[in-house]
Amino acid sequence: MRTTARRAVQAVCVLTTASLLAACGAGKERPSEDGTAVGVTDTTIKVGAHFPLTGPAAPGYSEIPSGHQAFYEYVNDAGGVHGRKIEMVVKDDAYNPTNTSAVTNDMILQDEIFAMVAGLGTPTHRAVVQRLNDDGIPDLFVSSGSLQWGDDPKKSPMTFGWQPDYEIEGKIIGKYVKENMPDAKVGLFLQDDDFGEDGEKGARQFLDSQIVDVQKYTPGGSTDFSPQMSSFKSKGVDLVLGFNTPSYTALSQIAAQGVGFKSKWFYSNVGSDPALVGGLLASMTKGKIPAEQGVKLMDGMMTTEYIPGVDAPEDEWVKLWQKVWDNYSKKGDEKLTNYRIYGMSQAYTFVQALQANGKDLTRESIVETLEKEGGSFEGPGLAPFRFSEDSHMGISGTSVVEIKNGASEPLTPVQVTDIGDAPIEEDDSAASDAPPSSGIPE
Amino acid sequence: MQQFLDTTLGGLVLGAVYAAFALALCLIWRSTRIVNFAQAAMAMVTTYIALSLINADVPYWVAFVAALAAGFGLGALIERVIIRPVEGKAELNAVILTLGLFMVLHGLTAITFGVQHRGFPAPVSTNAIEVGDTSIGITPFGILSIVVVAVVMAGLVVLFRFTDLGLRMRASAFNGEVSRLLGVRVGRMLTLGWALAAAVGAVAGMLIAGGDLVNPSFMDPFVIYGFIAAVLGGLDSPLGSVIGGLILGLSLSYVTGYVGEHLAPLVALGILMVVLLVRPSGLFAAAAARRV
Amino acid sequence: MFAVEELSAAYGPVKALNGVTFTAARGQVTAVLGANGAGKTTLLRTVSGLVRSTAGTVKLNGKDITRTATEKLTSYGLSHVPEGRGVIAELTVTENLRLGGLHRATGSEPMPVGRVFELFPRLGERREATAHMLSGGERQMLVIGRALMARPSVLLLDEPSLGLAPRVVSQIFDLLRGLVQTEELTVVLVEQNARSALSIADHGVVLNLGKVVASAPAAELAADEQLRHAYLGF
Amino acid sequence: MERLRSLLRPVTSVPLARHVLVALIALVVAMAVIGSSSQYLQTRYAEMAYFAIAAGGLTLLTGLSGQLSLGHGALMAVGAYAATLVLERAGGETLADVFLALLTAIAVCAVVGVVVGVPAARLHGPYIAGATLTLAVAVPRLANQWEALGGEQGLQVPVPRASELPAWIQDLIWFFTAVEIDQYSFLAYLGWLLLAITFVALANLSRSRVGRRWRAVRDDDVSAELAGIHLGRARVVAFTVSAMCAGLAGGLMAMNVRLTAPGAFTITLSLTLLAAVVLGGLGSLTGALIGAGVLAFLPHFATDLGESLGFSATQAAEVTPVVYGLVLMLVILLAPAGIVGSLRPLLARISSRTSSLGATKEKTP
Repeated sequence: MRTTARRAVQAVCVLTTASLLAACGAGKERPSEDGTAVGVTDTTIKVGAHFPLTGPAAPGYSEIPSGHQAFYEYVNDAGGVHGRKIEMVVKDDAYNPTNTSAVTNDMILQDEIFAMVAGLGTPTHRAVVQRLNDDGIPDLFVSSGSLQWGDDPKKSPMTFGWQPDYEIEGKIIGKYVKENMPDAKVGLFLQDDDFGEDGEKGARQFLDSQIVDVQKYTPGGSTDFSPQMSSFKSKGVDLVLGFNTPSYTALSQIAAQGVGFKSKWFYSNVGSDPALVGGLLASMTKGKIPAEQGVKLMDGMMTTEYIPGVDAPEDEWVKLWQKVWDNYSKKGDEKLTNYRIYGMSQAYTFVQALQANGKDLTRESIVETLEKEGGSFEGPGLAPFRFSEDSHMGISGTSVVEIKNGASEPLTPVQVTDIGDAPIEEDDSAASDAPPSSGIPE
Repeated sequence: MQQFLDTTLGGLVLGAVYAAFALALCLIWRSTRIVNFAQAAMAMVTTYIALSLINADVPYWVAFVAALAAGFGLGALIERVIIRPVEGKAELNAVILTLGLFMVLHGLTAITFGVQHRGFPAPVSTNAIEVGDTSIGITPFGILSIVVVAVVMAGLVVLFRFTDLGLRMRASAFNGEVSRLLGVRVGRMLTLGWALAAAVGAVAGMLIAGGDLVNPSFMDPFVIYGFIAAVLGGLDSPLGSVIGGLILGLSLSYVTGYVGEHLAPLVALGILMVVLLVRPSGLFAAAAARRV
Repeated sequence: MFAVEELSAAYGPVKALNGVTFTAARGQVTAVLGANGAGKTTLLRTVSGLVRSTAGTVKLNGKDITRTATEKLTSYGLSHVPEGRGVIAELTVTENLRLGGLHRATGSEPMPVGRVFELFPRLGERREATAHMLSGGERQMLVIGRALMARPSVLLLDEPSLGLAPRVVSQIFDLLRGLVQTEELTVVLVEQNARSALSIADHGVVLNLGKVVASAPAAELAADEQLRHAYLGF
Repeated sequence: MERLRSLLRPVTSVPLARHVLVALIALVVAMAVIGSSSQYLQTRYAEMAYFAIAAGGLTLLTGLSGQLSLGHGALMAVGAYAATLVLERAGGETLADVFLALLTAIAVCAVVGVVVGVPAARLHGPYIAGATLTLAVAVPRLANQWEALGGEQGLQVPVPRASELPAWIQDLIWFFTAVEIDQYSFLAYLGWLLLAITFVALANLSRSRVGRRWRAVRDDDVSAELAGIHLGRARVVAFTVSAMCAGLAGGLMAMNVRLTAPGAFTITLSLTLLAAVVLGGLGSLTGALIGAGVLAFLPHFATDLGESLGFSATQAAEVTPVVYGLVLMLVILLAPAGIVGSLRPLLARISSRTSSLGATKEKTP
């Protein structure tokens, strides 16, 4: 009996202690119920997102939330949206889908967010889409170009894309290559998940016969891509299309040089930021080259562009971002980068949606607003959103550019299309949208 | 054919680095009969120290020497403070202790230096060498890596075979009590063994980091690959460690190049199990069979 | 001269040495005898600091060396030769000998390895062999030779006859006797094989249960039949 | 009190009955705590339950049979994938699907446990550590080999819907807790129920002849062998039982995380499991439970602590592994018996003092 009692007492003690400890850890009050939905009060809106603040995808991408936060501060200081200030919770998932699932759980149950805004990554966000939709939580402007965010609104009614999806990017790149480099032997360098798969799908619409080799990598796996580059080299590849994240652009370049593989390179927009990749390259090569010189290592690479970036300081949008960044960047964050611009551009769209929604904000209403009005939002995007009841796909087009001295020089005008066999058409109409003078969407 | 050659050369460079790492494990095993599962984390710390210096515009080779010195000091410190109490105790204790050390060093580095991926420069070019107009799949940095490992290996051979200090260290490792009776300061020798091993590990870290991105996890694969290379050669034999490293490097390079990178750890596991179950004393150990 | 006074040591609660006192004169062999477990090996280990003494003193040429760190003793001229298995099996014969010469008595001349090979020609023949390949007798020669490399004035020998054939034992004892004379050594010889030990010893000390029960010239002990039967087993 | 004791004697004198009694009491308390917790805490309790099951298996292996496994993360992966594949095909929304999935996970892991356990039984110390560590790295990468396993981005796990549960369960839970069951509380209840069953089974096993054999092997394998214990067999059985626990834990983890991907089964997972059992005390099931509680709740405290020390969020997240590592080192250096082992003499003293009035047994020296 003594052992029995003692063991029972032990077990009970453990449990009680655990629950007590847990109770003090999670002892946050539920938000007041004044608002119309979870995460919304009369004066606040709480949103959240998962980003890779650490891990292999962190270079570049970890800067995106600071863009969001700067723009929300800017809006909040101007009185917020319908009297509500926007608060953003940012959680690190290290680009590991399992972590994404865990931190999303925390954001839903512990932080009680109203909506997920700009959660980043194809493999990562894929892990939580079902969950967010099951629980009826708006999942807006996913920071990824995978098709699954918007191609089936019936399956994922709460989820909306934002940037051009990888399929249309692949299509536009494919068409450009087919028309301008018809003899190129193309190698695909793909992230081994839906990201790479969607890009490949688009590119193959035009380049199926030109693709001679496909090599993949696992984010978080080996960082030595010599074997992949050797394979390209032995297959005689002279143009590589990369659907990969920025650090892998740098690593593939280093590996190519290491095995003496020479080629033209065409990286998807998400992996091509010259400042970031140039900086990484500079730090990895012989001796220490200043980052500015590292940017030169990117010269001649091709990529796509769908929002104006830091290389166009005279653009009205970039001027706005610069102004916001100058006033609202946190200490320690240095200069404005393309990733911060990306974040601010997304934040702009979110504020636009909140404005259009009006004062009565619910999880259903924001979705309805986007479906009804999102297609006509004017913003920094060079092409319009495709939001409607039948599609939750984001920006509908991009231009093809070549990188020179860290800046992009357009090779084509903005080309607009949609997934599937929709035709590719030139359409510059959205490229001339200008921000309102207040900088805050009306 | 070209690809085979490139893969082979890549495997040799990789193998040289595994060899250096296995050598470090072997040194510690010889002196204290402990497998140091924290070796990779220790090398990672010293590499970060070097990176901080390089980013402060210290010349590469000065930073290289600093990493070595830091490794030496770290190894000595760890042996004195943490390992000494478990020397000669149940072997499970030392295993758990070094695993704990691995986690602590990992986390502390992440807190101190941040978890971002950062570029690490190489002292010489990382571009393939060109002969005529074909390029071969080896870079000056790769050649340097092989040379450095060979020099370290030769240095250790000279130390152990031909110097009194080396003789003292070997004697302490093999029979502490008798060595003490002969006047050898055994404790100091064991500390020196760890220090040397950590310095060799630091060299390996520098070679792995060069021309690559580093983050606090960049050495993690070496926890297992270094161990496998060392076991392959028989944990006791420095020469065996080097050959074990080369074999493992080549095998993994072929697997990655022709089958898929994701299978590399599985193949490594297969190699390890075959060696442990079929030839437990390693492929090259002359010593009598040992218990695994 | 080497002297032990009232030396005591214990393993936990078990007293292994209980106030042992004796002296070993220069140029003589002093045999320490007794049955298994009498405390002979403990005596040597306590002198060397491998076992911590609880009381008493050890003096070497008048200098108190009680509780000196084991590593320092060779520099004072005291060499402890462990049992024959005390070769470092992984090192070669030459390496074992070199190791012995690294930490010599302070102020002494280094001894060339060749000198040991002169004393033990058998070792010279096997100089490059790894020690674990040696026979028992060769190992015993090696540990004695290795101890001599340190130029000791006092040599503590632990059971040199253990596990050796009688012929080899007498060979080694003869050598030892010769060394005492040529090198002016003080030898403390711990032996279970009392008959052989007394045959070369000048003086004998008999231990039982950690205490000295007799201390007398070797010839006297060998003649004391009662003592022999009670403690020495012959 | 005396009457109660005599009333209970038939129960308490049989180990199995005693274990069941303890488990029932603990389970009732657990249910009450879970029922009155927020959804967020319920997910933490569910996490604690599956960590405890895995740690229980590991502590049995390491503490009782003296074998170390750093590969339990890999075994959890096997269990998680097995359960996920079953749930995917079965629909995964009913209770029957859930149990089918978990049983499959256990069965598959039993097979894997034998396959791994046979060679592992021949290794010791650093060798088994290195080999199982390699296993922990290698196995999750298999997901990249077969498309059915979903590659790096993993497989989504269908989660049982609370509304699909049999009505009697819904009523039972409502009756006890006055709260409607939802999927969060369901997973927490399920986890604790299975935890209780697992621990009763493990406690019984360790008290049985099998358990005594394991201890004999751990303490002195040579004399155990001389005493006629088949060394290899005893070790393989221990490894298999332990693997089955890991499989069950993996299956539960899949349902809780709702995603099964290789990124979940890192070296760190295996090492934190080790930290849990070392912290609690090798061989102690209570210790495993405490260790699992630490695993489930510490990260949040440690992160908060780190942030209050002025670290950034990403730095603060690293405080947890530092704590685990320190725990491993300090326990080995200062208190090799772990928490429970170190407190045991203290507990024994207290209980012998309090019960000395009525106790008839002599005190143990």
